[in-house]
Amino acid sequence: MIHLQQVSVVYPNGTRALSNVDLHIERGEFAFITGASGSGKSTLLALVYRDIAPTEGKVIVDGQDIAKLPPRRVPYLRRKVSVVFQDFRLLPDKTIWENVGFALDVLGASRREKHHKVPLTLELVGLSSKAEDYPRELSAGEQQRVCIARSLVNMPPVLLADEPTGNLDPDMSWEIVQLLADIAGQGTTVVMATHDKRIVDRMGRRVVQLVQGMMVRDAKEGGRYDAP
Amino acid sequence: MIHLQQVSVVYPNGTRALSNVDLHIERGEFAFITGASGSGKSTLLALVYRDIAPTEGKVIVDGQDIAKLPPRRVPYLRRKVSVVFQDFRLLPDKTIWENVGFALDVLGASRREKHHKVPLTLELVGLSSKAEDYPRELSAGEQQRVCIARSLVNMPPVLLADEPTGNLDPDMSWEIVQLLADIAGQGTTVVMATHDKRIVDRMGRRVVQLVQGMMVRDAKEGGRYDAP
Amino acid sequence: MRLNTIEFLLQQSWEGVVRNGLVSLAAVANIAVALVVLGAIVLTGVNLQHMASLQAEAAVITVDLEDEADTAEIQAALLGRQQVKEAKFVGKDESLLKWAERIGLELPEPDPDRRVKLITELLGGNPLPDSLCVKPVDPQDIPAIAAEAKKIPGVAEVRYGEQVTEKLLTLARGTKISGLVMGLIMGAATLLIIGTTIRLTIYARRREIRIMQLVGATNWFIRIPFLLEGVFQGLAGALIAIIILLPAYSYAQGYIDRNLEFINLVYSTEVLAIFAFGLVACGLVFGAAGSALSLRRYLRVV
Amino acid sequence: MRLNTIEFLLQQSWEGVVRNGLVSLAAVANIAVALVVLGAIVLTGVNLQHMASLQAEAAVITVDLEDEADTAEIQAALLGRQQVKEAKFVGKDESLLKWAERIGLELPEPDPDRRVKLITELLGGNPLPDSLCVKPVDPQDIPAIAAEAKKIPGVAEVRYGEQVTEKLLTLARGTKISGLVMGLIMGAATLLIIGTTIRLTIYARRREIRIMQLVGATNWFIRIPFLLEGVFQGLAGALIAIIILLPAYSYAQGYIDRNLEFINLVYSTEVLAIFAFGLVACGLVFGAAGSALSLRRYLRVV
Ligand SMILES: Nc1ncnc2c1ncn2[C@@H]1O[C@H](COP(=O)(O)OP(=O)(O)OP(=O)(O)O)[C@@H](O)[C@H]1O
Ligand SMILES: Nc1ncnc2c1ncn2[C@@H]1O[C@H](COP(=O)(O)OP(=O)(O)OP(=O)(O)O)[C@@H](O)[C@H]1O
Ligand SMILES: [Mg+2]
Ligand SMILES: [Mg+2]
Repeated sequence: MIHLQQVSVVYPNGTRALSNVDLHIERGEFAFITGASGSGKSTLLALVYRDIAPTEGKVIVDGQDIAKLPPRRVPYLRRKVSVVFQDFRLLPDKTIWENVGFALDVLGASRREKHHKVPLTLELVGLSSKAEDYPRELSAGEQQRVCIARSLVNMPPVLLADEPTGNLDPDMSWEIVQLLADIAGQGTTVVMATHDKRIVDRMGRRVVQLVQGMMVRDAKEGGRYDAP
Repeated sequence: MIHLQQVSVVYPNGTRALSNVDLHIERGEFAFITGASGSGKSTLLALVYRDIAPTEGKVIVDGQDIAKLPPRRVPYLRRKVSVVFQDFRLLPDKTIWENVGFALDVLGASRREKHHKVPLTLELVGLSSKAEDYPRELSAGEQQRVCIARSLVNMPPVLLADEPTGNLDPDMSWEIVQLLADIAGQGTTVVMATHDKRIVDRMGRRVVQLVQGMMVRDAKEGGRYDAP
Repeated sequence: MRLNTIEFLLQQSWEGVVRNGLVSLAAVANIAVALVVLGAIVLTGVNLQHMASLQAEAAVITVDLEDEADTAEIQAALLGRQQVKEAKFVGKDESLLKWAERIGLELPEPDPDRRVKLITELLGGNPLPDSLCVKPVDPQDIPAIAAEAKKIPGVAEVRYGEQVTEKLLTLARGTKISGLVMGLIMGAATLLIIGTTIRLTIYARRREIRIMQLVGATNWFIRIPFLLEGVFQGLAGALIAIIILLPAYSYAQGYIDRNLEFINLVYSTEVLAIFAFGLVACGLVFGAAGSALSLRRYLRVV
Repeated sequence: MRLNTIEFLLQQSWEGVVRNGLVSLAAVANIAVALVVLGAIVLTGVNLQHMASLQAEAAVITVDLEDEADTAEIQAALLGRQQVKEAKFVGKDESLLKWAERIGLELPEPDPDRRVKLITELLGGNPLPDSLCVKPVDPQDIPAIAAEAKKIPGVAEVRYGEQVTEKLLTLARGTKISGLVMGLIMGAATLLIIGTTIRLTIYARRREIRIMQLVGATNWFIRIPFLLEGVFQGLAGALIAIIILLPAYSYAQGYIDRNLEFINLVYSTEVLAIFAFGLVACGLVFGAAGSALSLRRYLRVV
């Protein structure tokens, strides 16, 4: 589903964020990306939803080389690839309900479809009572869960989660990760960047580790946060 | 240093974020605030730097009842109370260097003082190489450390840290918490809201736990994340 | 586009106007002021032009004939030119009568023929020549016609109040040109102001636009609410401009009519309807074009 | 305030102008356009006023005397009124000569006295009366003086070209009033536009302002860069307006001087200097006031 071939990223200011990364993630797989702060996890995910283009190498998502994707095709890629952003990125002038619904609006979903799916998804992340509030009226952890709900609601083939539990307590974090694992079980490809050692160790799934933009480890099954 | 007496907070939209909280933190103390997502940790800290006023009760900081502080005195309170924000809040049009220096600018610090203190503090959080970059060019964890540097640079009597390690890897998190503990040892009062069970347990300091806005536990010494 | 999408976009635009009251106010005020100024310039220009042409239309060329000239031939020669609309013969006696009237000579004689006789006696003869009163098709051509007329044999002198006519023509031309220039400058300034204002509103909402892009909204999906918002604002600005200009103009027209009859303002329902329609059209174009141009720049980077 | 702080704030303001090029452009363009329009209105008003008063100044009242009237006494009576500046005696012969000249009566006689005699013979007597040519201190008083003069014994008739004089006075008054009204409206609109534009720039930077407040910056510390930015922008707008208006006016003045001598534009370095100074002052006030008003609203909540 996601194939990075010899990918390097150098930002305009000269920072080398990724170096020669080769990564292949199959449909329905669940993979963790770990690495210290600034090691390139968010950059790697940004390549997949085409927020940045690789300086070198190929990025192939769902069989398509997206480095060469013309700008007007990018929105259609992004409808297949949902993202839980590290900094949430909710629309401040829309309620929680509308924020989650927006992911359906861009698909041209009907009012009925929205009224069916949005409450269901809010229920999943435990925010039914906050549906009519605005993002600024929520705690950080609640905002993070809204972002998770938005990325789930349109049942995307690919789900990227960038530190989705950074503002959640351990119990809630575990629930959310279970949720993501469930979705992966239903055929969605899930890639999650995280610092949460406990979760990674407990899940025992594939772990890709980055150090200063280089892929230093790819533990396929029963992966642990620290190299053994 | 910080005294909350029977404090309740009800937000304009009717959400009851804190109920009858009584909390007393002495000068130079280091305390953790724990609790599930939405339990009122950020609200409690916001009372201390007067971002919100209590609906009921008294908030006394450095001997001053700040619920009655006139608006034009608020900036002077905030110079005594530095905050590491959960969402960083860096000035987007200023470089990292300028962002950290800004905490000194508001005090009317001299150019020389800034040129002495800013690099030193950036060194402390491991960001010397990013001094001339803008916030948008940094990873989330790097931005979080800039916010930590900004709160340290003016050596405040009170330091509030709201989930300061949410975007940091375990090693970096531990370093930062050590740093905060050092500062507490030098007489600064440090209050840190966190979800990081490992850090809380390893530090064994005072732990205040909130559940739905109520203070359910205040473990003075050798506190653990979960109630025993 | 699906019906759901259209419904959603319309709702978005309307919410944009309501939620961003401040921003909308700025844009609407800008457009209204610009259109008031533009409209005032147009009205002033139209009226000056109208007055100048009224005056110029009354302008004639007087061609004095020699005593033994062949009137019919000269008349034919003049009418042969395309620029000449009319060349009426005015006898010397008729001219004399008019002259006497103009200077206020009071004679107790009502019969024209006998009046002529009396004046002729009084002055010891009629000093005036026969003449042709020539009207041009376009007042602009007066000097050219006069120059040509002078060359025709049998023409003694050609007069046409050079001073006044030429001044009026210059004034009319000047008004047309400067009105056009002012109008163009103001139009450009309006577009600039509206463009920057809308760009500013987009700048103020840059984070939201980026978020929408990241969630998979196409540029058109993001653009349309802004465009419609611009159109709404343009419309509102135009309506305000009309509400200010039309009553003000009608008041000015009444005031001038009562106090300064020699000034003659254009005031027909038809003209004012066209004018109001023009304002609305300008507002729409300005609003839409301003948004469109600003959006282009801001949405280029996906 | 400490020197460090002042240095920092000045630097901030300048950076604000440079970094927010777009925002600044909008504000500067707004101010420039508003000042150009305002300036054009003021210039037009001043000139119309000037022309009207020039014309009105030439206005005189002709007081016709009865044959046996005591000229000196009537003259004294008129000059006794404060509104009267001059009352010159004009004999009936002088009037006759002027009349003959006006109607273009051609006489082969150069000597004035003998010309008078000839005309008198021609007309069978001089029908004109002796008269006084009265000049008012203020043309506005003409109707009042005329009414008073009529009551003096020995005065046969009072004439003052009611039509033209009153029209000119009305025009002058109308210009003054409508110029003032237009100026006020434009001034208010300008303040509104600048205010909303600056409010928009502050709105666009609301997060930054909030962050500064959270880090302990006083409201003045935050305000001053915005205020100075407004002042810079006002200054820039005024300079642009001057660069557009003065050459345009000078060109128009030259053009009109060459082509339409009967129009007389005000054109002295002194007046233009005052005008330019006024524009700069307006720009400064607009920029500073616009920022100040907008900041008040946005910084109220700490
Ligand atoms: N500005 C606001 N207006 C209304 N309700 C608010 C506002 N801010 C927070 N709340 C609500 O108050 C409660 C406490 O929020 P707070 O931000 O203090 O939680 P928290 O403990 O910091 O959570 P987290 O760990 O997710 O950051 C939550 O239910 C939240 O939805
Ligand atoms: N827009 C950008 N321009 C320039 N440099 C950037 C940009 N974004 C990130 N970087 C740099 O690239 C490197 C990798 O950043 P990235 O955001 O991918 O790290 P990360 O692994 O997500 O870190 P974190 O755990 O802190 O979120 C960092 O050194 C960062 O400073
Ligand atoms: Mg990251
Ligand atoms: Mg919080």
